[in-house]
Amino acid sequence: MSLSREDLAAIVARDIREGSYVNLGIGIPTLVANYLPPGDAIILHTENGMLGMGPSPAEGQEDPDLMNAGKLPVTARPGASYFHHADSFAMMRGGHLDVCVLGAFQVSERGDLANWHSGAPGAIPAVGGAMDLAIGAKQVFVMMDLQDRDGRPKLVADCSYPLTGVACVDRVYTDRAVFDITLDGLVVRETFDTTHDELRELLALDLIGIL
Amino acid sequence: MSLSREDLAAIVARDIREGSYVNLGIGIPTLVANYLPPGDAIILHTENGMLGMGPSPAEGQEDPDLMNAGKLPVTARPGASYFHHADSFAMMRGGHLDVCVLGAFQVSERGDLANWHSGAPGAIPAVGGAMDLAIGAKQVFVMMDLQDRDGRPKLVADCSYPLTGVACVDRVYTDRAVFDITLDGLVVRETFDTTHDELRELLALDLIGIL
Amino acid sequence: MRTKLSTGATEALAGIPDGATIMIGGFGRAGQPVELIDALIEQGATDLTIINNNAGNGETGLAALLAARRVSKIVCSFPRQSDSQVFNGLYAAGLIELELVPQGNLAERIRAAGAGIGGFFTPTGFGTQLAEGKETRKIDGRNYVLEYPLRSDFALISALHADPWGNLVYRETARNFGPIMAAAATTTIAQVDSVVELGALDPEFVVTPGIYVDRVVAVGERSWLRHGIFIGEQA
Amino acid sequence: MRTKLSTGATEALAGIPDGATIMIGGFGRAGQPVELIDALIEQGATDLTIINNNAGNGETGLAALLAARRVSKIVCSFPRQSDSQVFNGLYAAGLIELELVPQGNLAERIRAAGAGIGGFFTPTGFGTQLAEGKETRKIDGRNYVLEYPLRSDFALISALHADPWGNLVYRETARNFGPIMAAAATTTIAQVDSVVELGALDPEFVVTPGIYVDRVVAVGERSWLRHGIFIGEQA
Repeated sequence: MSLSREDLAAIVARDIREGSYVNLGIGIPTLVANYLPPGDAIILHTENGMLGMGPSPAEGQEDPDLMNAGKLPVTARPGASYFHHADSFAMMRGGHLDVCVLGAFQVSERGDLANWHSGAPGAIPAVGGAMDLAIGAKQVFVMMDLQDRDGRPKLVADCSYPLTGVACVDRVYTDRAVFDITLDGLVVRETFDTTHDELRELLALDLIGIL
Repeated sequence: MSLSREDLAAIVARDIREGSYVNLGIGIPTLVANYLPPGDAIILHTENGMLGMGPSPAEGQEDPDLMNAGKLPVTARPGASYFHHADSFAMMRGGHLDVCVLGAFQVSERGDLANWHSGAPGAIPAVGGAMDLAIGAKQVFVMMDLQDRDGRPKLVADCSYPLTGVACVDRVYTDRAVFDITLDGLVVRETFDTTHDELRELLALDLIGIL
Repeated sequence: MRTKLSTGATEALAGIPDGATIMIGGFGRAGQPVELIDALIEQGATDLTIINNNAGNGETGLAALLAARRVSKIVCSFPRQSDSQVFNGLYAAGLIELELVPQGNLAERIRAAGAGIGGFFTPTGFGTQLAEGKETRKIDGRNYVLEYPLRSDFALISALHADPWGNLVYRETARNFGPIMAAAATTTIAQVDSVVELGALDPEFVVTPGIYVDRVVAVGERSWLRHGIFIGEQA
Repeated sequence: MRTKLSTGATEALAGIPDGATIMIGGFGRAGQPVELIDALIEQGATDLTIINNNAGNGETGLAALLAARRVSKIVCSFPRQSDSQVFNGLYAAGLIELELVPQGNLAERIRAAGAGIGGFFTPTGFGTQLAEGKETRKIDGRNYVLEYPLRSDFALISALHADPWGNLVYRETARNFGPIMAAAATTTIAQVDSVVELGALDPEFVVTPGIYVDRVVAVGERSWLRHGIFIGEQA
């Protein structure tokens, strides 16, 4: 009834145009890399200072100086470039990346994003590049389950978790449907074995969409 | 009775410590290069994007891509580096250069500098890097005649020319004397065939100095 | 990657409209994209705002664009030079608007545009005519002026080599404004002496990552390198 | 040029007092100047403020400095990781102060310190907890937060090669914070795998000009390259 994360990653990958510069956030968004077209149609950015990131190295070929933002070993494609952290985040903040794909705790119907902090008392906060990714790319895609483990919707009227960025998300890919966040409201872009009525009931949000 | 520009340039060069990073402004300050110690004891910066600038090339060896801020052909020493304009001016503005030597129309007793604009009506203004040089280096030295062509002092209570920078000059080398601009006032550091009384009469400024 | 390589300067300049704001690289003649400027003159766009360190030298390149009366405003740090006669004449006749910016503020404003910075406090120019009317602030005992980013629709720059992704390396002090203008323009067009194969540029040594470059045109060894030497003039 | 080469890490660290603010390069372990940190532990300075992207990994390097109770405050973007047990314990016990900064603001604040910028408006963090109490402004329709430069007394960084003037080149993503920290510290100490002859580094490819580097110590091939692989953990 709902999409697997792998299938969802393939759908996100399908929506990224050839020639795009893309940052795939830590965690689930990393799966998207497996479904991008082969070759160099898409160029991957990693915020720790590289464009043209390639796939994981073969076992035993890991280079401790060559890692992604998740601190996992990666490789460099021909045509890659390295730069320092201020240049890398200038690239993000300056709106040069075409697409950034992020995970989320919650997204609000206005595109507010919460993905960095549970807000739990005693939790050690850690933000990393999340706030920069949220505000930087031309298009910010979120990949998440539509509901949390307790069945509560994660696409909400207002985020209850601490915000990562305000009105920054353009599109939300979930296991049940894909939503565009527009000035006119939440647009249902496509659904996966789920009706609009089911979505309306689940989310209790105004939805716009081709029926 | 007063010092030649060449002799003054030698005195400025004498006061620059080994290991210093130095920017020599356009015009008269360029003469200082001729009196710096041989070898690489002093490293020259040019604001159009280079550290480790060397002397002029031999005739016929000029390279149109390798020039100084005055757009004259130069050379690169071993150990040189190139960088873009934002990085070059960050280096200046960030206070990394030890010494900058500039020419001036006027310097005030508080260290205000006027060297970019005659203020004449109809004159086309052109500032270049003057304002960045004025505020950037750890020590800003000015080289100028103590009097203009009409005999008026150029070290003054208040500049009448448009300012390049406020309270930015540390030391003024002139053909008659060298002055330190300090929080306590104008200190006469050394004189050239000129007495303190003559300086006081000429400048009509309070002077502090070892008699 | 879709190719960024254009077959010629004319194709590379496609779509520049009247009224566009265009950054042009170069410090004097070094790094000036002469072949692109020549093509821009031929292309015919007018009422342009040009951002460059200078306002043209001699009668060629940027000076020729000015002489063709295509430029209504220039933003620069050092217009007046011994060979800036074209600009001088237009300015004296009230035929061109000038925004004079200290060179470091010009560079940092361009950098800020590419870096997504909304404004910054700079010590340069505080207390001078060029800060009149601008917001100032004392921070940690030092006086600063608030300056804003400087963006453009197009950037025309010159580099030594490009690869097919648009990665660029420069030559000596001809680097100057190229890297920051590439990042500050909506569309960046780079002329290069030659295009090398993908992978031929060491990723450690790429100066302008291809993400900042939209179109590349190889022009052969630049005319400055062929015809070369010029007379010095201050900054 | 007076030599910047130190005979060893201990000599290179001379003069670091109690209470100093120290930037330490590295993103996780890549670019972390492990030999300098080990020497700092031995040197004994305490009550330090450390600026780093993280708050130590495992039990070595920065984590060992924390474990030795030499650090009273850390400024970083991502303290909590699967192997940040040393920091976690100190933080839970109230034994270390934390200033959390979004990674891009951290980088830009460090860059601003080196570049003489008094403050800048950044969109990152607007409307979040990490901007609470900070000045904000809407510029051209976008919301920004005012952030200030982040300076330090010392920077300890790691690079691949240095020449005797202190020019540095880095290796791959180990470049990360090295270049901007070098410019933001009063005294910058770089460990390198090896020192090359003056002139051996191509001036086109120098990443950190020697003006930003005060002391250089060759440590041989870094232990990360010798002992290598580590487990990934997010940013």
